[in-house]
Amino acid sequence: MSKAQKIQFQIDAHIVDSQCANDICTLVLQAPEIARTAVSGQFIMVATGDEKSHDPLLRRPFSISQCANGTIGLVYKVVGRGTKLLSKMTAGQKVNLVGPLGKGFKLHSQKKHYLVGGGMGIAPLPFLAATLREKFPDDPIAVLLGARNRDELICLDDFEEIDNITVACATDDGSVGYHGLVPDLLPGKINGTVYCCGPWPMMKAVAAISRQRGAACQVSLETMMACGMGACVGCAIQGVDFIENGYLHVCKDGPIFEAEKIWL
Amino acid sequence: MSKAQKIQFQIDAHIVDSQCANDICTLVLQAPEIARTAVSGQFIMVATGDEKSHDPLLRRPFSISQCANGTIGLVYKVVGRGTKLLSKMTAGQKVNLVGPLGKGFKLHSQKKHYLVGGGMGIAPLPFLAATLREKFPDDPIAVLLGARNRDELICLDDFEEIDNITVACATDDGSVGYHGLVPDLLPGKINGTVYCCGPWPMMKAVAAISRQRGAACQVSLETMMACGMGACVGCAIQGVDFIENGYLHVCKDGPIFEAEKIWL
Amino acid sequence: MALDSPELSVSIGNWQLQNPIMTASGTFGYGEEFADFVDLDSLGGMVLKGISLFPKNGNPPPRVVETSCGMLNAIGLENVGIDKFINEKLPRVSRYKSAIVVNILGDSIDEYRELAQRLNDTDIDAIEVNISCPNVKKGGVAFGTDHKMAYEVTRVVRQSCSKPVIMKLTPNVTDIAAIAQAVEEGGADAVSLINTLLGMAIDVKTRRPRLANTVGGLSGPAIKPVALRMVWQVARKVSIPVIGIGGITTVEDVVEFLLAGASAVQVGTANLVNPQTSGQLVEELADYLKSNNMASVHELIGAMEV
Amino acid sequence: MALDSPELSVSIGNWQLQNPIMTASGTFGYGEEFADFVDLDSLGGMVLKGISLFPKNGNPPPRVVETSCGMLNAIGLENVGIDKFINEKLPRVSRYKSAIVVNILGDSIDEYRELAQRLNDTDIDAIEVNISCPNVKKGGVAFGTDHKMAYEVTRVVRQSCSKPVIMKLTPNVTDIAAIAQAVEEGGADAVSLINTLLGMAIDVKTRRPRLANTVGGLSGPAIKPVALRMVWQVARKVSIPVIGIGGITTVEDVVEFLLAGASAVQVGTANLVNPQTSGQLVEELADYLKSNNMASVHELIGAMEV
Ligand SMILES: Cc1cc2nc3c(=O)[nH]c(=O)nc-3n(C[C@H](O)[C@H](O)[C@H](O)COP(=O)(O)OP(=O)(O)OC[C@H]3O[C@@H](n4cnc5c(N)ncnc54)[C@H](O)[C@@H]3O)c2cc1C
Ligand SMILES: Cc1cc2nc3c(=O)[nH]c(=O)nc-3n(C[C@H](O)[C@H](O)[C@H](O)COP(=O)(O)OP(=O)(O)OC[C@H]3O[C@@H](n4cnc5c(N)ncnc54)[C@H](O)[C@@H]3O)c2cc1C
Ligand SMILES: Cc1cc2nc3c(=O)[nH]c(=O)nc-3n(C[C@H](O)[C@H](O)[C@H](O)COP(=O)(O)O)c2cc1C
Ligand SMILES: Cc1cc2nc3c(=O)[nH]c(=O)nc-3n(C[C@H](O)[C@H](O)[C@H](O)COP(=O)(O)O)c2cc1C
Ligand code: FES
Ligand code: FES
Repeated sequence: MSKAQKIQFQIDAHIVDSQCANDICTLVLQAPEIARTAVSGQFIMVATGDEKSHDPLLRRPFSISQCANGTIGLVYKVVGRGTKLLSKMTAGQKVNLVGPLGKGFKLHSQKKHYLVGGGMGIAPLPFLAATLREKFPDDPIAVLLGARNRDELICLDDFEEIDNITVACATDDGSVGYHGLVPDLLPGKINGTVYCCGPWPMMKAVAAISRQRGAACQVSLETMMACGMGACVGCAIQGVDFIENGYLHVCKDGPIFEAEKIWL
Repeated sequence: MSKAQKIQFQIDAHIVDSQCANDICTLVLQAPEIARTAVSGQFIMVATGDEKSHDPLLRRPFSISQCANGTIGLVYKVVGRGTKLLSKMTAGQKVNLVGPLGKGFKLHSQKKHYLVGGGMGIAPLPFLAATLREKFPDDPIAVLLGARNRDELICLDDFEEIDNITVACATDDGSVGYHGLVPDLLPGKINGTVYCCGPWPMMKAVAAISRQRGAACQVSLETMMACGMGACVGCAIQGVDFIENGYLHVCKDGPIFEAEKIWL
Repeated sequence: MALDSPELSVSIGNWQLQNPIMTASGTFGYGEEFADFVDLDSLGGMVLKGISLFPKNGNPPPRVVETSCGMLNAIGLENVGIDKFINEKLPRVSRYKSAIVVNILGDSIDEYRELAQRLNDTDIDAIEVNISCPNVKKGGVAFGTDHKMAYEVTRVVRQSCSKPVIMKLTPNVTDIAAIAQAVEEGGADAVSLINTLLGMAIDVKTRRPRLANTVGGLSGPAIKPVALRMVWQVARKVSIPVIGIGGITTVEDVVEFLLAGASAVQVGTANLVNPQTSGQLVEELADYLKSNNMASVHELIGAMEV
Repeated sequence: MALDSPELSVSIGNWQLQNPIMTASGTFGYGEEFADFVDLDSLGGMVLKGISLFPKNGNPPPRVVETSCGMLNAIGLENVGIDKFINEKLPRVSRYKSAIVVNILGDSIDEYRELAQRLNDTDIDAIEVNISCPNVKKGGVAFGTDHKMAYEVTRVVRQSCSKPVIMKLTPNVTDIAAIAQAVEEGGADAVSLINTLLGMAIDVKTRRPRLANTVGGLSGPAIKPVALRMVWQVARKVSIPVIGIGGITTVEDVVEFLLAGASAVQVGTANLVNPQTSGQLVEELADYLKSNNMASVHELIGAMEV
């Protein structure tokens, strides 16, 4: 296979920007090779520790939240030692990346595109919105976001730059937008595809509502991952055809799946 | 044992200053408890990795090079991953220390004190010189330093502040002082005690010359250490009375030994 | 009341420990070394350096080397011998409230018998019998890897003393539960596991083993998964208490071992890295129980749900 | 000349490998997954995912968990089965210059026989027989921990095919050298070791094992000292080549295993962490030999000085 055909890379990426507030961080990385081949919904595996240390050993997976001009952007929450170490990195330092990985969203022109995100699951939606806008300049986009509170409602600014988009929010504490759960924001009639990323119960609810209302729904799943690239088959999940075809693998068959392949 | 009697401590020390040039670094740490009980020749064990990482697992031992006003100073060379990680730490960050550890130099007033250091073995000598000056204000001190070249001739400035002291240097490449080995700098007649720290062959030579010329000689030894505090007995070395009394332990019986206890 | 000061005490047969945090033999010296770092009245128990009938010099250096998340040691059981231990070392730690456990090792059944008899006349709280150390050529390995020999040592020690007898097992075997069952049958009051995994490291520059003894015992966080698995396997097979050892560093590690079925734990390599560890774990375990609304540490022991 | 391009090739019986760097089964997929990261013409060999007679779904998730300097896996040998493997997977990697080794596992002697016979008609370079995987309840463990069973599997596979036969050994035994001797006697061309150490981890919040299978196999840098010791012990006891496996990440790790007596090595978990590892190690090994003035990798094999 000639080098020109490569679509996945392991690279040392310079940090362009690294910001944290309330344990939610954004990281912008100079990664032209990855940015060139990435599509929305894909993720990268990030080495979070010192290169000479084997602890933590495994890379951590993060969705590509932004992708433009040779850079990719991540948004992540500090939840354990890998993300803690990453949050200490500063502009100018290098981070080793593997990506882009997995299968992204499947995109077709629609009457409307519904981007539904909850918590850190909002992360992949800015890249998706930007891609949709570019591919289908005239399709309206509705973004429906949910979070526990104002601080955890991430990426709001990222959608503002995009034309012909509406953004609605729901928070558990009512601090921003609707006081309640994000599935409630879905319209009675859904005129297009739903793309959903967030906590498992939220995705289940959104998938069920979409099916009820006759709309296609794509969901983004998470599992423990060792490699992120199809080598270890550690990331197994049961799809609806488990009995005939065995497990699906989130890093290779996903992380984006059609909801009906997972839940009926 | 009441807290007041404690002489050893495990503390988080603030970094006051951290500087590196040509892989030789100085680190000044705010460590009032340790500074209060430390004596020259003692060392501390430093946790070099991230507190949530178990790799590297063990602490690294470093001589106390300076000790004043509640701070202690280290001088170290980057030789592997522990020292590499330490060299990345910056002022304001914290480092976890255990110390002061081991037995320091034995000090008695002398006609003259000969402080002989080679390479990184120079590190403990500034604290020794300062202590000698304070304890025996009138005893002359001769410092004899050796290194491969100008860059590795460390701590030169530290001796300048001390009264009634002479400093002579030897370098392997002749870039500073005598072109040759530091034992050659020892006078034909040695009027006092020799304190020696450096590479094994150099210490052997200095100890042999001292014995020949009738002078007492103390040497500072290094071994692999797991704990540095007498718990693991990993730091064994053979002394001259090995057959009767078994191994000596560098972290507990040393690191400072009378040369004739080690070599006859 | 319960939630303010949760119950930490556990028992090994008739022997009551004030809490389940002990230190592991060979990593806590003769106890006193830690007086500046740990309140020596506060631990469940201190297991002291392994003691033999006669003093041992141990192996030549180098004796320790760091590995990934672990260390290898080939101390070779350097110790002062039982006489000097009883006369000089023991009196210095007996005054503390933490229970004193003495770890013994012999080259023959007779040596184990004699060690147990000698210690029976002291005021120590329990004897831990090391049949597992991989460092000495004679004895050590054989007793712990053969279930008949393990049974025999246990029986002899059991008959030679009235103190609680803890048999310390080696992980370097195909079926550790079978060895545990053998020592239970031999009359052990408890088993402790694991001792170190036999390992090696080579210095590529000199082409020589990094330990003068060539091989040594692997300890530290690296071995925790193996230790935890063995504790779980053994706890299901024996009805005497199990003391869990291997890579314990944090209170979560302690809880994992308790959930897997350990009634108490021993902290080893972590003492060498952070000398305050054992004392801190006692406090952190109490805090853990409180913040999880548990009245007693017994709510954790063996409580893993499969 | 020699110093410009040091000799890297090694042989396992009559089978010549272009260099001693192979990948370990289960960590390199079916090979192709790594095409963007490694020049698949450059390796000594690619050992592909373990294959059984019939497709296997493997264990339920979670299947992997990180530990200190290592990971536990309980994949449960998920694979496409021998038919689909031969028809679909094999053709896609046969075109590369790296040797192809197929790792097989059976629940019975008959299954091993049939797998070996089926593969004998393909153009693969060698068969690696997994008698060591700790994850499946039937077969797996028993064959590798009992030297008579290990001998029997070897003999049957040996008689069923003319390809080089590598027997892959489990470390979860008291005496791995005895098992190695048994498979040598059974006609193995080489032994590879070690497979994973059996381990466990518990989620203290849920009180459940972190792996759905409860126990799993520990791999990665954490186990390197154990692997290296076993390679050394086995290499001294058998006269067939030994392939070293366990925590290999850097070229120094490769050199350590060669010095301990391995004729080749397999890189496992490191592929998952840094997918470029295996290809880089081939280059770094050549550089290492050059910068140490060695004309051939054979100057390292078994060259540890004790
Ligand atoms: C495809 C994918 C995309 C993701 N995108 C994002 C994102 O854009 N932003 C974000 O904040 N988070 C994202 N995550 C989750 C993120 O990977 C975890 O939060 C991170 O790995 C935690 O690492 P840690 O060391 O800080 O936590 P740890 O201390 O290791 O564990 C904390 C929790 O994180 C989970 N976790 C740890 N390691 C992994 C792993 N290798 N794979 C999956 N889960 C793991 C565990 O379930 C654990 O409960 C994504 C996960 C996946 C699988
Ligand atoms: C009592 C004592 C005082 C010391 N004082 C100084 C000092 O003032 N300045 C200075 O530069 N160095 C000093 N050293 C040496 C210093 O400890 C090592 O250079 C350091 O531990 C190397 O760590 P590393 O991780 O960078 O190297 P590694 O990659 O771990 O190893 C590099 C080399 O350092 C040695 N080393 C590693 N760990 C230890 C250890 N725990 N104990 C002893 N040696 C080890 C090994 O022999 C190895 O060859 C002292 C050592 C001792 C024992
Ligand atoms: C330096 C050192 C010395 C040891 N000496 C002994 C000993 O004398 N007797 C014994 O039974 N175990 C000995 N051990 C084993 C420990 O008690 C413990 O079983 C093992 O290290 C695993 O626990 P850890 O991972 O917490 O260290 C020693 C371990 C180390 C690291
Ligand atoms: C995810 C995973 C899957 C594995 N699957 C297999 C397998 O199918 N067959 C086998 O013989 N070994 C299997 N192994 C064991 C490895 O081949 C190797 O022996 C072990 O991981 C030790 O090497 P390492 O530390 O370099 O990973 C697997 C290991 C891992 C981590
Ligand atoms: S994470 Fe390794 S195959 Fe998906
Ligand atoms: S280093 Fe542990 S006793 Fe000296």
